[in-house]
Amino acid sequence: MDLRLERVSHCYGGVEVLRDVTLDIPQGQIVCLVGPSGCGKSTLLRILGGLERPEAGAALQIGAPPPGTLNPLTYVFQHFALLPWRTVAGNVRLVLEDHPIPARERDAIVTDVLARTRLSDFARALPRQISGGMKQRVAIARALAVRPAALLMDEPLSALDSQTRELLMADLVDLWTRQPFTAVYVTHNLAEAVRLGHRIVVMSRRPGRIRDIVGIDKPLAERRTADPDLDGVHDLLWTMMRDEAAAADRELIDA
Amino acid sequence: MDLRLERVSHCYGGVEVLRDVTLDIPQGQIVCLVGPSGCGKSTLLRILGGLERPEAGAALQIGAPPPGTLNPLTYVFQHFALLPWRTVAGNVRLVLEDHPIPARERDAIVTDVLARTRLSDFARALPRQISGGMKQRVAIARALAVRPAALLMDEPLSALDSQTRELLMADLVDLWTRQPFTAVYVTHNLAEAVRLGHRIVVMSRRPGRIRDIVGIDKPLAERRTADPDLDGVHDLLWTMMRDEAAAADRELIDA
Amino acid sequence: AEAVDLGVLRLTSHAPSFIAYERGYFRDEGLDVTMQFFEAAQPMSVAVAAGDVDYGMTAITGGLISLAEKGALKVIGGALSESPGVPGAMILASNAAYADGLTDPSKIAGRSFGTTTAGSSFHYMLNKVAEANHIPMADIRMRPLQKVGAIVGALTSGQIDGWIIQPSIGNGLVAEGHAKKIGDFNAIDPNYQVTVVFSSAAMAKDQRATTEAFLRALARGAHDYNAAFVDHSADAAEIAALDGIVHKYVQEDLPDADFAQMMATTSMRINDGLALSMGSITDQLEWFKREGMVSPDITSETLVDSSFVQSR
Amino acid sequence: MPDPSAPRPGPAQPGRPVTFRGGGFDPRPVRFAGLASFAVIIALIELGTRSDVISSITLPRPSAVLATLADMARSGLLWRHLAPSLERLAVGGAMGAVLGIAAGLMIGLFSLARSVMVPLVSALFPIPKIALLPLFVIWFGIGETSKYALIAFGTFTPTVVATFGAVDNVDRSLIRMGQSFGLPWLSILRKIVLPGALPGILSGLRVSSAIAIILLVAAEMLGAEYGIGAYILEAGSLYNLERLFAGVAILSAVGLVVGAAIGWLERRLLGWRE
Amino acid sequence: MPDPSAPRPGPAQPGRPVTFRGGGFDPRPVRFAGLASFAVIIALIELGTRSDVISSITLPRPSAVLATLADMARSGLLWRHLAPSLERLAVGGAMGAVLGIAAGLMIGLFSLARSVMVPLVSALFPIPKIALLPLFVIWFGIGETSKYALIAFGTFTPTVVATFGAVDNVDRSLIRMGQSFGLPWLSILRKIVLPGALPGILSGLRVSSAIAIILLVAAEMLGAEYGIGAYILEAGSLYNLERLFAGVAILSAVGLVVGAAIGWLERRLLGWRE
Ligand SMILES: Nc1ncnc2c1ncn2[C@@H]1O[C@H](COP(=O)(O)OP(=O)(O)OP(=O)(O)O)[C@@H](O)[C@H]1O
Ligand SMILES: Nc1ncnc2c1ncn2[C@@H]1O[C@H](COP(=O)(O)OP(=O)(O)OP(=O)(O)O)[C@@H](O)[C@H]1O
Ligand SMILES: [Mg+2]
Ligand SMILES: [Mg+2]
Repeated sequence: MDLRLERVSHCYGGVEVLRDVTLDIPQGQIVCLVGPSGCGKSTLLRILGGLERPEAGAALQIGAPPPGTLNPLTYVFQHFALLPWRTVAGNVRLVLEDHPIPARERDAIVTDVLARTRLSDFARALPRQISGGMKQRVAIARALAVRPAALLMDEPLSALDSQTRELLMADLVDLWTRQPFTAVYVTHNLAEAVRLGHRIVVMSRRPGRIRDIVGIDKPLAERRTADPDLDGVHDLLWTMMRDEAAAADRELIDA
Repeated sequence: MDLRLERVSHCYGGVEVLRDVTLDIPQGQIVCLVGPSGCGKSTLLRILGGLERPEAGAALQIGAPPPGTLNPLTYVFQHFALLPWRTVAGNVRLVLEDHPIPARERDAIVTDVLARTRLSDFARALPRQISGGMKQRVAIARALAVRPAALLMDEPLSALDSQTRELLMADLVDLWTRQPFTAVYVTHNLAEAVRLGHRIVVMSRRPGRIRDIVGIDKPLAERRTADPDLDGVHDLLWTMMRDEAAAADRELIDA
Repeated sequence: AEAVDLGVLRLTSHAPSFIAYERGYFRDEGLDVTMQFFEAAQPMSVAVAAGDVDYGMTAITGGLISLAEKGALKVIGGALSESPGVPGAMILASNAAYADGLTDPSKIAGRSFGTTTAGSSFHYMLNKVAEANHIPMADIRMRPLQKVGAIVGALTSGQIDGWIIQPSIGNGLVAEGHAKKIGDFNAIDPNYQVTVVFSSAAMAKDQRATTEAFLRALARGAHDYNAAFVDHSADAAEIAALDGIVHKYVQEDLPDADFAQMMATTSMRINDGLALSMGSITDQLEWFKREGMVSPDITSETLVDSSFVQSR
Repeated sequence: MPDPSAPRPGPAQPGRPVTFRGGGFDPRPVRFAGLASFAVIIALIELGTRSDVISSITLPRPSAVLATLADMARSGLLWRHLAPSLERLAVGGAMGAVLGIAAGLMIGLFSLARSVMVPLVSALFPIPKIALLPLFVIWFGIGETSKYALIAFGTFTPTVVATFGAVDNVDRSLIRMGQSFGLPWLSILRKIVLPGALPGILSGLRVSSAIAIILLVAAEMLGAEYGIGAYILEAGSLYNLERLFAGVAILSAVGLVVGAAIGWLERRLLGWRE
Repeated sequence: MPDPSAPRPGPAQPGRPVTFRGGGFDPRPVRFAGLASFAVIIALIELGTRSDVISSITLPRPSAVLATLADMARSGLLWRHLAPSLERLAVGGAMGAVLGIAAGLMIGLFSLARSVMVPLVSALFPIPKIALLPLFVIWFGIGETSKYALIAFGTFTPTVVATFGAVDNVDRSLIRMGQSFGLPWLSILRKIVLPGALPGILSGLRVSSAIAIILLVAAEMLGAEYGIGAYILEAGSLYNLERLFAGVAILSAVGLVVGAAIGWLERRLLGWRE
């Protein structure tokens, strides 16, 4: 199943946030979305997942989701969105409970995704007992549990400290390498984009439009920190964005 | 004025947090402190600034602070610690009001530090109106206003998105280049440490001890993102810390 | 037997109800009476109006008249009444006010008097005293204190200057030196109808036989009461027996002897046959109307159904 | 495994729009619906009482209540009752608020005050103030003092609780910041703790003022000749429902006005909030 | 400008320790200080009343209050008064809480309910319940119903306010998460909104239960023979301070017990909180 944004525009109470965005997200690719603060990245992702209705244009699903998919378009949120009153396993189970799956199979899915995210030992822990990195792994496990056709990730690592971020990036690369998934990955962090993106979409300031799309050919598993090619892409992106980021930084909020 | 930590140990309610830490912070140097979550970096910084009394050992000031210093040991906090009910200028003025300085001179100091941090246009804005990056610039301006002998910075950039972080790092390098200051800079971000530190102190897991100290000779102003030397140091640090960071990540909190 | 609810207060003025109940006078009339105890008069009249209680006995208050005007209840008999030669309401002055010259009802101008609420019997009596001494009410400060207990406190501590109160309470205050008696209300209005018997309007209209039976039984209780405590014509055993009955319900914690003494010296008369002093009732009604506390349209026919008992 | 990094040719087959599943869980008051529902309720009562579906001892006619209010306003009686009540609310409420804020600050700042006063306040909280009326008469007489004292006592405890909660909630990192810059204790109190606690204190005052209004009736049980509470009590004892509801409506209005005043204060003083 | 990156030789001159400037602004209750201060206050009153420094009409002797309580317990009078009061609190409080939570949920979920009910509730809030006593007799009679109704009415409004505040405060991102996984509306309500609102609802119940206890006295003005409120009222009208204070102490104790029960519930149900 591919995804397509077709001439999407959106306003919030008179403020134009997105203008005429068209983008294809082919199956099996990780598309990274970068752009200055407030340019509408999160809005675009919400439109893509059906949490927001665009004012003009449309988000389209092309082709049928793979069989067995319980929730084709599945989010991973910046602040994890775990229910604090449920255990790790309970949080994963939450998204399966409303599907007509036999209890045995449900438990099997939970066990499987916890194993894949190396959380088996934490199944009975409460969110407050685990570190931020672990929480985001739970959110990823939960997303995997519904066998998504595409993952929509809104700055999934930005609430974590940078060492944990490194660890989780490695985990994501690992997951993708074992079984490629489609993803739209919003981030401010160009290093993350360069590390995880097959294509990097650079957006302009508000109203957000697509400025440029940069493709990276090197396979994910082979990307390293001090890779001169990747550093080159990183610098290219930073040059593109620097002025806009600085301008966004100096913007007064509802002055 | 130099600083020295002499055989500092500390516990919180039976949990040993720091064990026998000895460290010299010579004047004019930026010392970066890195280490896994919960290893006691913030505690060490609080001890150094007199906000916490160590159980054993001592934090020492060696030599007199430079004349004109209003607050020798001055913090910059992770979450900015701005008073939301005061304007940008008011937040800076706050730390001068209790010193016997004539009003004219006080205003001059405020104007000067706001100019140095490129905040002059925002003097009358409230914290809620400005971006995170701007807020941290205000905190830096406030710190500069009391002419510190040493800056104690606890993850000053970690609450910012990574583009803003890049911008602020450049600002800090700029400030230091124009007038070198002493600083202890706690961070999780090895890229930051490599970019800003004259020396990088690597701490072990809790109870925190000094594992290693890495010096970087290259002048701050000459450091770039894709510098192979710096990338080498970064990788070295990451190899040192990777396992401990992963172990800290997988720790259950009061399980 | 027919079930009937009777509202009562734990006061000696309700002794006829207790006597009729304990001695089976109600049962003799074929009534199965349940007594409902109230804390104050006002809720009792409201409860009768609401149909929760069938009969009640309180002073004529503004509230009673308003409920009668709304067609919710009717006065059907008289009860406690002033009567010459028998203990009656007394005009009290606080010790401080007495020392300051309030020694006679004619000197009440500029003084403050306690009352429970506006439109209560205390309010009415105060007005009568003022009228008799040609003092405008505007010259007297009336302090509504809601509760008899609060008035007692205010009087004994000298925060109000005076009070007009039934002897069952007043005597004690004077005896213990908490206040001075400066006059008898008797002298001003010897026919004052203090309390009345009332029922819901529906009861009076549609259950005439029951109501008549109820009044007959209660009148028997009143007769026993008058003989024992007001006229002192009953023998000692009878008096002791009645003391016992009433004491079961009123001031249980007072020693028996003290209680008997109080009953013997402070009991006011209850009209024979529960007769109505229509003159006094009309007078009271007119006063309430003048004061604007009740609707000016209400007549004594709306308030009273005088077909059950004799009028005096 | 091929790395599909290059954009594939745009698919020609038309897509199905993504189904919308967001929205909701965001109830917003419909404008004027509140007023409209008030109007409907009042109209229904008016109809009910006129047609005798609702008996006249159950509820008064709204129009008669309105007429009573108009009468009161015309005859000056409204002001004669309102003025002393407002004075009692102002004086008693101010006393309770000032003492409560002072005590709350002490509890929020000093361990000793906290240890001693918190248990006292929690023991005082569930004491029904009307039960103490006879005592108040002895302690403070039946003059204005006892009315002030009752209202002050009733507003004191909630103000204390709100104030020390507000002080406890002041961001500790701001206080540490003040200390790290060497600000004197009093400056930290004045410039950090007090402004930081202000939102909590003001929202505590909202509750306290509602309680003060509720207690007005109890206070005016104590020998008040004039006052909205006294007026209501008199109406109750005369079973005059028109006046009773008129008085209650006045108290409701006073509550709305006081609430609006605190709202105005909040907007003025707390403009810095996000 | 030299780059001083290499550690200089350790300075030989001895340093001055950094001055401590942290700490404070963290009042912690001293253990048993609360109990101790209670004991001191009671002892002072005892001494004062024994030595006639405090007149016997101002305060009763604590020992006499204790004796009264012991008497009540021994004679069974305590239970005879307590049982009906507890029943009234339980039934009335439960009615108010259930209706209040239901109404609060409606307000928190539906725009229409919010528009109609919020203004109504804020108009009802400052109405003094004692002013309505005569009406309650008409509406609900003089039996237990009117007592239940009064307590239910008094607890209803604060429960509504607390509940819809709690629903409003449920983390919207959790709800969006539920929607993004296609959870049905009812599942979101049951599994996300209700547990998320539970802490707020429980702390609202804390306030409501205190109000219920306060209203007990007013409720038992409505022709109750037995009940702690009736006992207090009778003591007040007889100006029997020992009994008055004994009754007030019992209410205080009931308040503490109910508060402790809610605390226990919170620890059981909200163990997931940080
Ligand atoms: N629900 C909303 N109502 C009104 N305005 C909104 C809403 N959501 C977002 N906005 C505004 O729309 C603009 C774009 O917001 P959005 O969150 O999509 O940006 P973003 O690119 O994700 O920013 P960031 O990098 O800071 O996350 C911003 O100006 C924001 O203030
Ligand atoms: N005030 C305190 N009371 C009790 N324990 C504390 C306190 N402050 C910190 N700790 C504990 O001491 C340990 C060290 O804390 P500290 O904040 O110094 O670590 P850190 O290295 O700064 O961690 P991080 O990288 O997460 O900021 C942690 O286990 C923490 O839980
Ligand atoms: Mg965003
Ligand atoms: Mg830290």
